[in-house]
Amino acid sequence: MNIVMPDLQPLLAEIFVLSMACVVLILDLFIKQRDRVVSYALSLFTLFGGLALTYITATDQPVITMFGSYVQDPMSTLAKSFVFIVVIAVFMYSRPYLTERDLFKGEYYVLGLFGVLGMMIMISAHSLLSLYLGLELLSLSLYAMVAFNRDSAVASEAAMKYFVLGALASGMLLYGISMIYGTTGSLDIDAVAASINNKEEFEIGLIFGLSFIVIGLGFKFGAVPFHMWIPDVYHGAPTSVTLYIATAPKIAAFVMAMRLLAESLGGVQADWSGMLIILAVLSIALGNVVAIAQTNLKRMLAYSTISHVGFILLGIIPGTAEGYSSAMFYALTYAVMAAGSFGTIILLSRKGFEADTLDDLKGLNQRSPWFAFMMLLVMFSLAGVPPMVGFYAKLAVLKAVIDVNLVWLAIVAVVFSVIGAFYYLRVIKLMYFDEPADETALSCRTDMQIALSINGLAMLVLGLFPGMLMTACMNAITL
Amino acid sequence: MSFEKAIFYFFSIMLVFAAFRVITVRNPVHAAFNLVWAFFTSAAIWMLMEAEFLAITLVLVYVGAVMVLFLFVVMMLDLNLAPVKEGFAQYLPVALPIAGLMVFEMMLVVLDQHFKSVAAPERHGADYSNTHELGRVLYTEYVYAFEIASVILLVAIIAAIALTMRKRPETRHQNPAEQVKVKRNDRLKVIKMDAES
Amino acid sequence: MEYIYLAIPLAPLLGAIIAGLFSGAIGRKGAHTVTILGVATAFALSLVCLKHHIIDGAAAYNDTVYTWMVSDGIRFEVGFLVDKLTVLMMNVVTFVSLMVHIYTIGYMADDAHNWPKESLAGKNSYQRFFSYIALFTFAMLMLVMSNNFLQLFFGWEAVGLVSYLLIGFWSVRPTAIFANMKAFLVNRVGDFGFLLGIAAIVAYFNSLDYWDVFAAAPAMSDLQISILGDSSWSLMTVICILLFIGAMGKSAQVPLHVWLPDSMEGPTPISALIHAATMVTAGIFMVARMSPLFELSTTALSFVLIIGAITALFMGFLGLVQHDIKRVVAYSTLSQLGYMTVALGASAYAAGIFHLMTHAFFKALLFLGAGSVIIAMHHDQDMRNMGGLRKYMPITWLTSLIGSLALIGTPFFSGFFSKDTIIEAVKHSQTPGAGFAYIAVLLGVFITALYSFRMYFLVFHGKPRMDEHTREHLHETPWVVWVPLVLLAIPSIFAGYWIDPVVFGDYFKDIIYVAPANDSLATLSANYHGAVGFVTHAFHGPAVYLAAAGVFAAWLIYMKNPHWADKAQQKAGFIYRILVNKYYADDFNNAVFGGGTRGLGFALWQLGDRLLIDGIIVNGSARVVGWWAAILRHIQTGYLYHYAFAMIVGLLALVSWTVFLR
Amino acid sequence: MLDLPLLSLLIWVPILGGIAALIVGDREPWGARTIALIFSVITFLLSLPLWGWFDSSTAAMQFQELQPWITAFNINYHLGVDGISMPLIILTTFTTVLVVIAGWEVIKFKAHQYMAAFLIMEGLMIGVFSALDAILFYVFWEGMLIPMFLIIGVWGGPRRVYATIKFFLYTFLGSVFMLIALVYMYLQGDSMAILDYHTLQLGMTEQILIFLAFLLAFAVKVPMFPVHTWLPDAHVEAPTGGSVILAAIMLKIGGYGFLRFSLPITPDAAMELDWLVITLSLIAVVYIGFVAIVQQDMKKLIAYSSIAHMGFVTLGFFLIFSIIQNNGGTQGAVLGLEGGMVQMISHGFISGALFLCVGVLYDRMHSRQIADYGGVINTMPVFGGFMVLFAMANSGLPGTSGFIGEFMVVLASFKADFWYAFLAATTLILGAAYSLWLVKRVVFGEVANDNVAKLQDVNGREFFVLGTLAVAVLVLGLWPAPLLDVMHATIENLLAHVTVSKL
Amino acid sequence: MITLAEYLALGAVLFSLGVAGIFLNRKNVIILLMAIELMLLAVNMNFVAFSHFLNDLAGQVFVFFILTVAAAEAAIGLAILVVLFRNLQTINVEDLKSMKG
Repeated sequence: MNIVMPDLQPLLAEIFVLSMACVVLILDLFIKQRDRVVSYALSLFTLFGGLALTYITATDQPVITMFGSYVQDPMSTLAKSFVFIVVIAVFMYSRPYLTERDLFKGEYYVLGLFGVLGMMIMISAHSLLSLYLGLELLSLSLYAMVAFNRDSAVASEAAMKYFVLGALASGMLLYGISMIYGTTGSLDIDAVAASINNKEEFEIGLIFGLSFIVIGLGFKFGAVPFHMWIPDVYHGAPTSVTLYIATAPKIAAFVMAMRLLAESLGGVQADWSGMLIILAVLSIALGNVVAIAQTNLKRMLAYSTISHVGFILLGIIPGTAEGYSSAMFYALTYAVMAAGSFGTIILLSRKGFEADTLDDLKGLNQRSPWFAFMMLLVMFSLAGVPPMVGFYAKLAVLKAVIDVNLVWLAIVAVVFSVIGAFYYLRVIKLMYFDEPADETALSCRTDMQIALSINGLAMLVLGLFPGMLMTACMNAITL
Repeated sequence: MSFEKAIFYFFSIMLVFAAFRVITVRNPVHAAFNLVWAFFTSAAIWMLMEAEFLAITLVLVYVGAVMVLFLFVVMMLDLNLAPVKEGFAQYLPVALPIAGLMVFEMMLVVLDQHFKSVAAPERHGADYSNTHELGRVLYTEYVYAFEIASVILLVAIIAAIALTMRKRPETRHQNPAEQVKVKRNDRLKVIKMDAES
Repeated sequence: MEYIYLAIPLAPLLGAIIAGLFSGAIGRKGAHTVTILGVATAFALSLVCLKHHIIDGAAAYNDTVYTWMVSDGIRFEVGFLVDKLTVLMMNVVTFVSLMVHIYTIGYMADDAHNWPKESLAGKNSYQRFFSYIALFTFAMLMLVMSNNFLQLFFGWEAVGLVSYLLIGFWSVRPTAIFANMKAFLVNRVGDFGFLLGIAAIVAYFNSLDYWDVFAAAPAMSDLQISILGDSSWSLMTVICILLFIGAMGKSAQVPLHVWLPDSMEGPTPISALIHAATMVTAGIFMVARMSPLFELSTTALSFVLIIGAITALFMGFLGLVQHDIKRVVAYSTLSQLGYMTVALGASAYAAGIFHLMTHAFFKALLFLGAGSVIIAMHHDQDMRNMGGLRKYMPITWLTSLIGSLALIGTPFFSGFFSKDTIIEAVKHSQTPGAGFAYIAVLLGVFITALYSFRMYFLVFHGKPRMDEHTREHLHETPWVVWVPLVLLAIPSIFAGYWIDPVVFGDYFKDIIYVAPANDSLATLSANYHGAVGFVTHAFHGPAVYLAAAGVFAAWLIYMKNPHWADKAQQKAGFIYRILVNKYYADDFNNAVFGGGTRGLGFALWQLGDRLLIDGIIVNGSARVVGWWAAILRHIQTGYLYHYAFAMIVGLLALVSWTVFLR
Repeated sequence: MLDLPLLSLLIWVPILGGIAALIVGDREPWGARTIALIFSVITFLLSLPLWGWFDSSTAAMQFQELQPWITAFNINYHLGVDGISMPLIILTTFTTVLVVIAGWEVIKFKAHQYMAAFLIMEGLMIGVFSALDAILFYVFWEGMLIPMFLIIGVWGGPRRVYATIKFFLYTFLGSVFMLIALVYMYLQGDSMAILDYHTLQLGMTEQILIFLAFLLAFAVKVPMFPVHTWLPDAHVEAPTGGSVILAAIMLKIGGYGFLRFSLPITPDAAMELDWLVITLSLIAVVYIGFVAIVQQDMKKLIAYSSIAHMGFVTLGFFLIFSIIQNNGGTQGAVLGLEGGMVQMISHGFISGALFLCVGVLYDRMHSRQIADYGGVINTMPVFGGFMVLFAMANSGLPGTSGFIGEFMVVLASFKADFWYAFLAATTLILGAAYSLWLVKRVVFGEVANDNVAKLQDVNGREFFVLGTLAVAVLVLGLWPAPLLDVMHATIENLLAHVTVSKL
Repeated sequence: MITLAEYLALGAVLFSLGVAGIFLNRKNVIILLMAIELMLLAVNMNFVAFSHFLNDLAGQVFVFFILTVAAAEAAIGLAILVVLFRNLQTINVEDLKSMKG
């Protein structure tokens, strides 16, 4: 048989990131600590380059290459570009944090870049195999990054928990995949979908596998009851890593869900939407309620993540194009919000002071009105108060849910989001209504200040003009 | 009961038993050895399914590399190897029903009529080489996955190094460059002070 | 003519505004000048109207000044209805008010010492006072000249407002500011009914204009409305009783009379104004004005009649036991108002209005006289410290005597004609309750005479009981004070002879409507032959003799042998206590309404708002959530195997869901 | 009229002003204030043409602006006013000017943020009144909470945190249900335009549910009886300006919502459930009246009286159906609706004025306890005069604006049912009782203590603010016709719409 | 003839054992890692079986990659384990409880 060389053009971005990651890796060995900034700059360059390439190679028609294991479609383009943007912000925020703690090493960025690569692969996976491999690439990088601060006990504990549970989850995912493979006879997403659509009745094995896959997704998202890792990992990991875990991977997870549930297993939507409803309700309820009891800011945000995951799932449940696009909108905007919130923590922290308890926010408005305002925007956005973008995300999701006559679900969601509003308000209360605990001036670099300001204002700007992004998400869903 | 079936059940029982030991023995070293045993048996079972290459790989990669790594770590972190499984019993009442229910449900599914009725394919001819077949697709159809796998291994290496390699502060070594660069003022300092009066 | 009508209320208003807002600039002289000018203008123009309507017999004027608003097809307007009734009221009001204004110059001359030195409120009190009374006049004029219910209500409330301000004028006196709040609230109770009455009218007539309503009323006369379940009421009865409740508030009928005596807390000119000319007469006037409605409901009429009778009699008793000179007069006002109300109830509206007029004159006279005495006594109002003032202040003495005589209804005095007409009217009235009312008013005559002359003797005769210092300074009051007395004395004597046209003539033709059935005045006028004849005829009735007896008894008890009075007190200690405590009405109100309201409010606040809604529902739910949070967080034990276990449970849940439930 | 986007200007000018004030910062104490004053005055002047060019002969929306906003959901930036919203907008701009002046040198701490908050607030509130797209409305409606949350929380009293969070969550909880209702209707009619909702056909159950959702949202804002407890707390803790805006305008938004959403969108449900609203309103009038009497904190007292007065608004709005039932005709319904509207406007003036009065005292004595005062008139005669005037207006004295609304509503309610009128009219007594008792204890009497003796009378700034409001109260009270003429057409059209069943 | 079901049953048992190992084991993290290996083995069993019965190589390829990944995973897991041991001087699962709530 003769092999045709596959069309590599769509993969340009991936190839670029991979090679640049290796470049950074090698270069980093030869540069001294004081000009470590070079590898930082290079990694940023990589990300910008990747972003550019993603757009250059973008096509509005799905392009499948690499023998059907790689696809490039509007969704992948949008998701990837957001991954890039978010990770750029993440790297910028991380820099001062790392430098202050002598963690400013190349590995962080190299692993970060590999993680990005893993996400890219997940995002444009067109076969269960590449999906799995991308997932693992991402997860392995994350495990390593969590344990990255080698001298921190909590970090290593968090890493261990993350690793074990992650492995467990991926084992389940694999079992599910194997079942799917066994019942549909293929790993290619289109083929799977086709064979499911040809079945007149689904053998139990398929649904059985489906439930395992849902678990794998639930873990990646952090949906109750597969959320246990989130608080501990967010809490234990260095804030810069938490920042990374909390943001971009959510986008990847969403796309993974799309590829698995919507594209491959769309035929059995009735079944997985039932499962997701359970997960979503539990997540929204538990996340919002338990967050109230938290005193550690990172843990609080972890629980808030769980509740937001619930909302993203809400968007997927209906199985309609509007639903998917709303969920995508939610995932993208949530990533930005999370970046902003954790960024502020980094902003407040300094050497020997993690600033991860709620009380560290006291009187921020008097120490730095501008960043207090940014945090305010982020918090209200997370709470879903207009005119912040978080509101439109919720709006879109609710609309999708109500559209399929799940009004009760919408009501549950909003009631708990009202309960959730409380702890966001508490943060604002600390920043604005309380006297500052310590008067130390905020020391941070301009690049970070600019990035954080842009990040905060994005809440408002996207909120005032959400139309563009929404349309983009609409177009991204090609079902 | 055919010969093949007998072999299958023989190995299956050994495999299950070994697996059970893995999670129940108190000593990690024993556990590791049981795991090795389990790998061997499953390799044998794979043979039955004409997955020769994978069977070999399983033995080579796992028994040869991974398990050795395990043992290495076990030895390195000289753990106190007498942790009696206290508490194990008291968790069983919870754990067993769960596990039992799980097994039961999975059985319910996999022993479904549909899976029973799948016809076994007829054997390939003697000229058929599983390795050859795999190799062909691996570098063509699955080259993308192959590349990714390589990256994953790379990440694993980086991670392992980044996490475990550490400069020991107490190891002292001389740096000739520094020694050459040394100036007088670095060594001695002339202080002016007015004489006693 | 419109402009004259318009000018009449506006003139005092202008005066009030100037005196009020620019008090500092124009000073005391300017203040009383502008206000008096204003009121004088109003009076002069009222006289013009009087001529225009009575001499020239012009037709009633009914027109809109401006449209307040239009909603739902109902026109809310400000407009004037000027007919003979209005004209009469206008003149009474402006005349008395003018007198009071002039008098006030003297009375308030040294008001400063009623205020603490540092109080800024006391600084322009003189100007402010004039501004208020002028405003009072304006409000009353708006009320009487109104041609629709909206404006009526406006005047109604405005009068209440100004009385509030005036009674509490000495705002540093706790009693005063208690009294004015009480007055306002009690009036509000009346207005509550009044407003409902108006609402009822609007609901069924869809108009606020008097004439529209009167025109449409007969058609509605037998309309029944159901208020409480199936019990159905005649619409007219409901409307009239509701309206009359308003009248009870303003005209201080039992049980809403409690505010009036306390209103004595204000400076005396106010008392004169309130009692004689402006406030209390509003109710009487209103009922008379609404005669076309009241005539349609006998129930309402007898209600009015009985309330009036009770007031007339029982308020009179209270006059007997008062020592404060002003309060005696106050209670006499109450009982006289009772007479007027009785007249209304007996459908003798004309008589009621007529008594209103005469009463306005002699009651103003009495009050100002009392005020004059009070000035002389250096603002000591206790009659027990007076006596023998006759020789010190002759004019005051004489005028007061005239006033008293008029009040008790001595023949040929104004009071006689009006009051005797009422008594006669009641006698002939067929309205249910007329019998009781007749007894009441007859007794009332005796009581009136008794307390009036008790006061007269205690103040002006007998040996002086005041201390030396006061005695030396006793002298007749300045001319600004006594001139009004004289001017008021004149009509107090002669106004009565106007009975001819007003009561028995066709003065109120097509203004006051009386159903033939209960037209008691008609029967009177049948055997009416001129004023003198009326007098002679009166001597066949008991009233005159009762009055005489009253005077004699007063002389006997309080002049001849004063110790009888004390003996009487001990003898009838129980009754005395009841009377002194004013039938315990105030205590009852304070305890039940005052205390009840505060208690209820407090209970609702603490139990309803604080405990139930806030405590249990709002904060309670918050607490519940917090509690759940505290519980649920323990799911996160920190143990890896528990985390794994949770995942497995989740897995099993989903798998079981697929395996069994599907 | 020349063609310029008046409403957009009204919304965005103050918001820009707020941003400007933020930028200026508080280095210069007068900088932010001056900017705030200038912008608020400009906004007020801009709002006058709204009245001037308003065509009161039509019920149609005027000054409309329509721009596509979120095309994905065909949500539009759609503005417009009619006879209901226009007066409220002018009330907003008017009040804001006064608030800015009132806060002039009183606010020392972060004055620029204070002013900015109020300007942004103003813009958002105008947005609420002029939005014709449901989501746009909702955005403004919720957005309002943010500045108010900060105003109470940052410049508030000792228990400000409890009060402001309570305020926020109460309102938030109320409005999310409205959001669901809005989305639901959008999915029915595939349009977010409020005017399309009006004509949207809905079944009875749908209507009931939607109505309840709206009721929750608006009842909290108004506030109506069971969900009113946030108001006293918020008022007591809020700074003077905050209380003024809260009482004068924010409460009106609830009433406005009833007219704009509940009645026209779910007429049948409204007819079905009017008893509920009426009962709650009457409870508000009577129950709250009693509660107000016993308050020891001036602001609390005024807050409760606000609730009672807003009870008249809701009562007036929902009399329609029982009037139709009892009289057959709609004669009187308009009276109720317009009465409610007038009540809203006048309550805006009066309650605002009263809160400003309390503010004047608070700035001097830093106490809101009635017990700490007494005989204020002896040291502050001018202030005393104002206080008495506004108290009288609060107790619905004819000639002041407070009278009209109550009068009209009572007239209308008698048409509906004698007992409605009876209970409503009790406000005559209760209102007088709490207002006058307050005045008696604070203004009149002998000088209570040395602090009172030291009081200075109102300065020019305060005199201007209170004087302006006094004029407004009296003018509206003596000649309400212009206000009513503006709303006639709209109200009648609304009534005609409501009386037609959607089933 | 051995049916697919039997292979799958074997895999299921293995999988259950692996899972049970993870939450049963209270003592030793290393055993956790081994349990994970067991799970993967079970999955591989499934894949091989399916690919055999479907007569499709994809399954075996997947197994190939799973083995690779599992190796990498083991490496990283052990690395983390080492770090953990250095910090806590223990790899007792019960001692990993500094973060909770």
